[in-house]
Amino acid sequence: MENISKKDLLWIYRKMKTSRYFEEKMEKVYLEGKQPVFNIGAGPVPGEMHLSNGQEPAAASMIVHLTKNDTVTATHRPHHEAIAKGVDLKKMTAEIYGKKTGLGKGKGGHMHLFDPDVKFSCGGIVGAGIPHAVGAALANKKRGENWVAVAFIGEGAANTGAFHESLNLAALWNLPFIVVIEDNKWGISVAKKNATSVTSNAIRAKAYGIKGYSVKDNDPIEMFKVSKEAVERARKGEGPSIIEIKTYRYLGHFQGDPELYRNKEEVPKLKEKDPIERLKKEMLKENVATVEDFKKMDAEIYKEVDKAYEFAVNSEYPEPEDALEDVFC
Amino acid sequence: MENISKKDLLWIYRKMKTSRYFEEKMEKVYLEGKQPVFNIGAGPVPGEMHLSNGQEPAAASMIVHLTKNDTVTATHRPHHEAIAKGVDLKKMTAEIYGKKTGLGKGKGGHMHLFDPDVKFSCGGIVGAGIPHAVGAALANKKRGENWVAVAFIGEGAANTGAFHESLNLAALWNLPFIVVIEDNKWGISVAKKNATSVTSNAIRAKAYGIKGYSVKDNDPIEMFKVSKEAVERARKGEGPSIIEIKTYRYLGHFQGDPELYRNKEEVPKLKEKDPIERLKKEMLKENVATVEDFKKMDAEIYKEVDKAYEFAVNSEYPEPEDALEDVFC
Amino acid sequence: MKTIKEKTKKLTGSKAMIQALEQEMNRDDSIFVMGEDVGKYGGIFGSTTGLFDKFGGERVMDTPISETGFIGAAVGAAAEGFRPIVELMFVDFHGVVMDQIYNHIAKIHYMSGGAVKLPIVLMTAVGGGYSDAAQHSQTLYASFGHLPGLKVVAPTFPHDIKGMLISAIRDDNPVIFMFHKTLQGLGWMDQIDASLGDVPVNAYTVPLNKANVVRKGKDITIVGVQMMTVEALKAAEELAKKGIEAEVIDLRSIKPIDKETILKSVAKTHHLLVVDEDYLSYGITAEISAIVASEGFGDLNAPIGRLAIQDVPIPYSRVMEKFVIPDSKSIIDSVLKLITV
Amino acid sequence: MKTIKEKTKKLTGSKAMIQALEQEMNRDDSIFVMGEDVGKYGGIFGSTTGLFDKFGGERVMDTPISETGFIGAAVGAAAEGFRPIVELMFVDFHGVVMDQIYNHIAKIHYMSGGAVKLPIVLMTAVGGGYSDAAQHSQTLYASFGHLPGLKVVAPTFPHDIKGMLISAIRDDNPVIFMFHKTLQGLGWMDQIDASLGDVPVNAYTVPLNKANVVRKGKDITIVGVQMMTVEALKAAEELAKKGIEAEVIDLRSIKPIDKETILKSVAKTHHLLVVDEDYLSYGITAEISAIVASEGFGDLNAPIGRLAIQDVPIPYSRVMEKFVIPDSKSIIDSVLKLITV
Ligand SMILES: Cc1ncc(C[n+]2csc(CCOP(=O)(O)OP(=O)(O)O)c2C)c(N)n1
Ligand SMILES: Cc1ncc(C[n+]2csc(CCOP(=O)(O)OP(=O)(O)O)c2C)c(N)n1
Ligand SMILES: [Mg+2]
Ligand SMILES: [Mg+2]
Repeated sequence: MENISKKDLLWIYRKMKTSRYFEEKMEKVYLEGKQPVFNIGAGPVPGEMHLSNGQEPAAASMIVHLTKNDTVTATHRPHHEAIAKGVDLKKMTAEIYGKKTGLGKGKGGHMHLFDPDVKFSCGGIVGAGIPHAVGAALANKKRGENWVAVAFIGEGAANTGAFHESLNLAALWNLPFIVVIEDNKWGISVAKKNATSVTSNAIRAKAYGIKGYSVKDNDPIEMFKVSKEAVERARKGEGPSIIEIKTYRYLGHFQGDPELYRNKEEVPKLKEKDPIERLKKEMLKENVATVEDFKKMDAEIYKEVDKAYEFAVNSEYPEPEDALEDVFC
Repeated sequence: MENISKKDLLWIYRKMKTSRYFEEKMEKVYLEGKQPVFNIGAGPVPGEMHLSNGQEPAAASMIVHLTKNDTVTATHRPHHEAIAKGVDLKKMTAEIYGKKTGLGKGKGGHMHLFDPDVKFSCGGIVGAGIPHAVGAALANKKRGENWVAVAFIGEGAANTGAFHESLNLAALWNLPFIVVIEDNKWGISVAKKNATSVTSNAIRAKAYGIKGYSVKDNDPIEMFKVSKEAVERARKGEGPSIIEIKTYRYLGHFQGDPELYRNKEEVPKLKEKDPIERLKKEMLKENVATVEDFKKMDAEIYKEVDKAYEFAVNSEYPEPEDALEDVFC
Repeated sequence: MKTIKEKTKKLTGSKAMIQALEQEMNRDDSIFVMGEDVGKYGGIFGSTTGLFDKFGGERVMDTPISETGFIGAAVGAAAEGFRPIVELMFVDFHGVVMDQIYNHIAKIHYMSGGAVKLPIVLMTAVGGGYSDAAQHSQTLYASFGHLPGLKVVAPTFPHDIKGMLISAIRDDNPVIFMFHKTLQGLGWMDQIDASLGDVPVNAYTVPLNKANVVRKGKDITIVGVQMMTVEALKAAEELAKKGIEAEVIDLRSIKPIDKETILKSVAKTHHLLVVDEDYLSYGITAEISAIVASEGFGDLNAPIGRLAIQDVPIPYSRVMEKFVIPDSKSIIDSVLKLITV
Repeated sequence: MKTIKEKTKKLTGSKAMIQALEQEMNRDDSIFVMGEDVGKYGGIFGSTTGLFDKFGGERVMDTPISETGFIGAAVGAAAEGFRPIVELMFVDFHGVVMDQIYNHIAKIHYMSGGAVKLPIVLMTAVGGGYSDAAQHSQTLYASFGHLPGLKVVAPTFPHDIKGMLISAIRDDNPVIFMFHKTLQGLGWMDQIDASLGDVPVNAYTVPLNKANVVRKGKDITIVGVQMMTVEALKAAEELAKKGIEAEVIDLRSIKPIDKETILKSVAKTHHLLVVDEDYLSYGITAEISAIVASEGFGDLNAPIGRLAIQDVPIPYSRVMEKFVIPDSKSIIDSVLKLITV
């Protein structure tokens, strides 16, 4: 922790905690209207819901190095990155509620959050966001800016053709591009070892002549360091990187996932090493922040998130006919 | 050359020479009806024509290790492999002439040669044959046979998503699968260095935890040795391999290619090291065969190929309405 | 189809699928299933539940997220004599593997002059209505129906789901088997009556190229498929109260289309409405309208009605999604417009 | 379109494309071109010849054979304010990149509620007729036309090629720009008159949503696009000798379809034949038939005629390929059948 500023640590904690609280709340809200019988299409938040509880370090400890000008593309599990990237939380929540005031006027939903103001996007097709980030990196290079583009993906996405084509392009053109692989061990029910022919995706960097990093045990500090190096290298024109972080998926693939494929003990074990609690403990130990500071921060976070939900709940639904708009501009 | 039997050397020479002669003839025939003004759609052999002159070692020195039960998938540039694999030469030539007696009754053409009797297929979409070979390898494993499946591709195809997905699958399932990458330096007009982020595709084996081999300078002997090892390993269940061979493309990407993108000296320089001539010289030096033997062999080859062309020329065209058949069986 | 009375059991769409797969896999060792989460999970939309435990990982194979890889592999395995069944989890994902589907699986038989047979079944889940938004709610019937070399089916009721899946498996041609999520009768989605039905216990086949008149009527022909058939039937009940007797045809086969059944019906009703959960342009409403306008023109007494998704992506928010997907109400409105014409 | 007399020059389709690209690239620095062999080679079908020398490798970028990679990259670059023009060498290859095209390029504007604009032009070569067989001869007009969020154009004549390409480049929406190989006027393919035409020297636009009546007539409306327009015009000349005056409409825009022009013509001729170099089922003949059967029904005096590739892959051998692709002769036959009905 020596080399991390207090400011950065506090930022990382804040983002992780915001995401966590946002999602814990979402977990509850999502069940509204879906009880006693779960029906995916019912309630104020219908459709699939992929939460990222446990995976916060990947997002926060990378995005702390980014500015508004840097691009982030994310996946079907996008909230932790969206929050770290500074996506408008009210509009994001409203979008998830399908409201007119949402980022996409209710047209996108939780898997399709677009906030061009902070250069954030995500999508529901595994692997598809990688070339989008490559294109942003290409644009940055063309403009001669030192902005970078980061694609966040799951370890399952590293077996898609899009991954390979994108990495080759980024390396070939020496673009300011980074792919962060959140290795949560699972692609829905398929264990990484049943999907990926190598134990670490970091090694795949060799196939493109670029740098590969691996972060163990969901460690926000290690992730911070590795990301710092990768981002700095990208900004200096030293080319793309692959960063793999071994992370934890606390919840099912989506809400409602019966999770019959994994051992009941897996999650409780992971939770013992919760990265937010770990960081907090470290910060307390190193006197980066006091118990009081955390209380204050948490209160702020809860308030911010609660307000976003309030905004969403109180917003209007779109008119049915609005569906016909925005196909073309 | 020590470790190669006379029989194998003769076989390799024969297949390489057959392919060369077949294609030299095709080069001429293809121009019939296309002079004085070249028109791709005219003449007895219309459409695109991708010839492999110079690339014969890749095919012959690998396929010498295969039997009828082993599968080969090839590309838009398939003749050298088809001939080495033992595809019926008459039917193949007739197919290229668009005749009823062709492998595909004239429906496929030069890029779409299918001979299930010897488990050969090819196709016009770059990269698409790789998963087909993976599927054949999977079938072999399921049956418990020690048969292997080999996908031949160009170095350009190693940047397709299909390559990555297929290699990961083959490695994951430990299949008897080999991909041979014919690195002829060009994907149409795009030089390898402008398309591929690494100098050797053999290194990409690391991304799948499999073995990668690289054969220098279009060497049929080295290709023989490396292929032997890879095939034996595959048969023993020791998993897939990538074999890259640096090979030569004497002609344009397709016939009619103006080739403005490459240096005029490139091809004459390559031709000085012609692999067929080189092998012949070696074989003479090592007393594997005499000048007389070669003469006799060549005469046999010419005759066989000439007969195939004759067969093709003398065969009937399909009826127009035959176009409506064979959509479904 | 058998006419003797068979032993039947009430099954959901999902259970009908699983039964078809199980019976066929028992019958024929060369069948195996590949796909994402088809193993322990049993298929995200319940297409393979329990089969992994019964047949093991060799015959019910989970794959990486590599659709081009594993669906392309079906070609090689089929050419070697296997009968692979591959699942594309959502039809919406077809874009990452369409080349293998339409340039290879669909065309190799033809390009080889009949020499290569590819008995592949591609199962894929279609349909919206539960707020899964633009990349997870499509049917894309016509995207597949447009391309030569594929048989494309989309059964509605459990009886047809089982029978057509068995036909698909036994067919030596590639078949795209589309199952509608809402018609699977899954516990975690909308519960609708149509997703439960009598299914013969033994194996049987339902032809892959026949539409089915699911309600007789004399005033107008309504052609639908899957959920649109269900909605059309609902609409027909309402219309009957107004004295309009609609004949409802469950298309079942997207390619080839059973022209005869449709033309025969129109010859009787002289009115046609086609309803589709796919996009309007170049969709089912287009193809069926064209068939009738060219081959049954003289039988028509009124303009043909078309009801489909109005060329917009499927929106997430419930109010908007409900607005774009046709339902019994919009069907009734359309019929009334056509009939009063 | 301007009515004042402009300076024009006779150009081939290819030269018209190149001129459009060059003029627009001079005008707007944010435009760049990516694709396989678009650099030194100048595009396999002559879409970019000379541009690499003029603009350099930064603005005319050769790519690896990674369609998902580089066409997907267009999304990111466009979102950042560039106006990427990407070339998919043959439309037949769309299957390796369809996900990026239809799930992202086409839908992101919508899914973002209009917040993200993607001014991307995807240029792609279509068409057969020179024995390039099943994987290199398709047009696939409807495969793109079916999907929401894309403007899809397929101009025939050099004038429209230049004007519509400029419109496409200036449009803030994604546009699929299909150019027909035979209409490029390339030295190494069939030489046909239609591939050469008067083209204004200065930049100009032709709308992306308007069909064009290219021959007036009163007896039947023939709708075609690209080579089918050319063949329809030829057929019309022959038919005129028999006393039948065909009105020929060059569709130009696959999506959206210019209904008004078609309906107006049918209101006059009372007969309709649609001709398509794409597959029959769910193709242009289907969509236009449906439009007329639903919105111009009362104007029709006879069944609608459909002429297209009969749902078979394009065969290699010349005799068979000629048989499956409609031409002036089969158009005449079809017209005669409809008119004598
Ligand atoms: C191309 C494609 N194939 C399949 C899916 C279905 N799917 C959605 S998420 C997912 C698993 C993704 O695993 P991973 O990349 O590890 O991300 P995680 O869910 O673990 O965050 C799958 C298979 C999809 N959305 N897109
Ligand atoms: C998916 C796809 N993209 C592009 C093409 C067009 N194309 C045909 S061959 C070729 C170059 C292939 O290069 P390589 O793999 O090195 O093989 P080579 O031609 O050198 O034998 C290209 C781009 C294609 N057929 N398929
Ligand atoms: Mg994962
Ligand atoms: Mg090459």
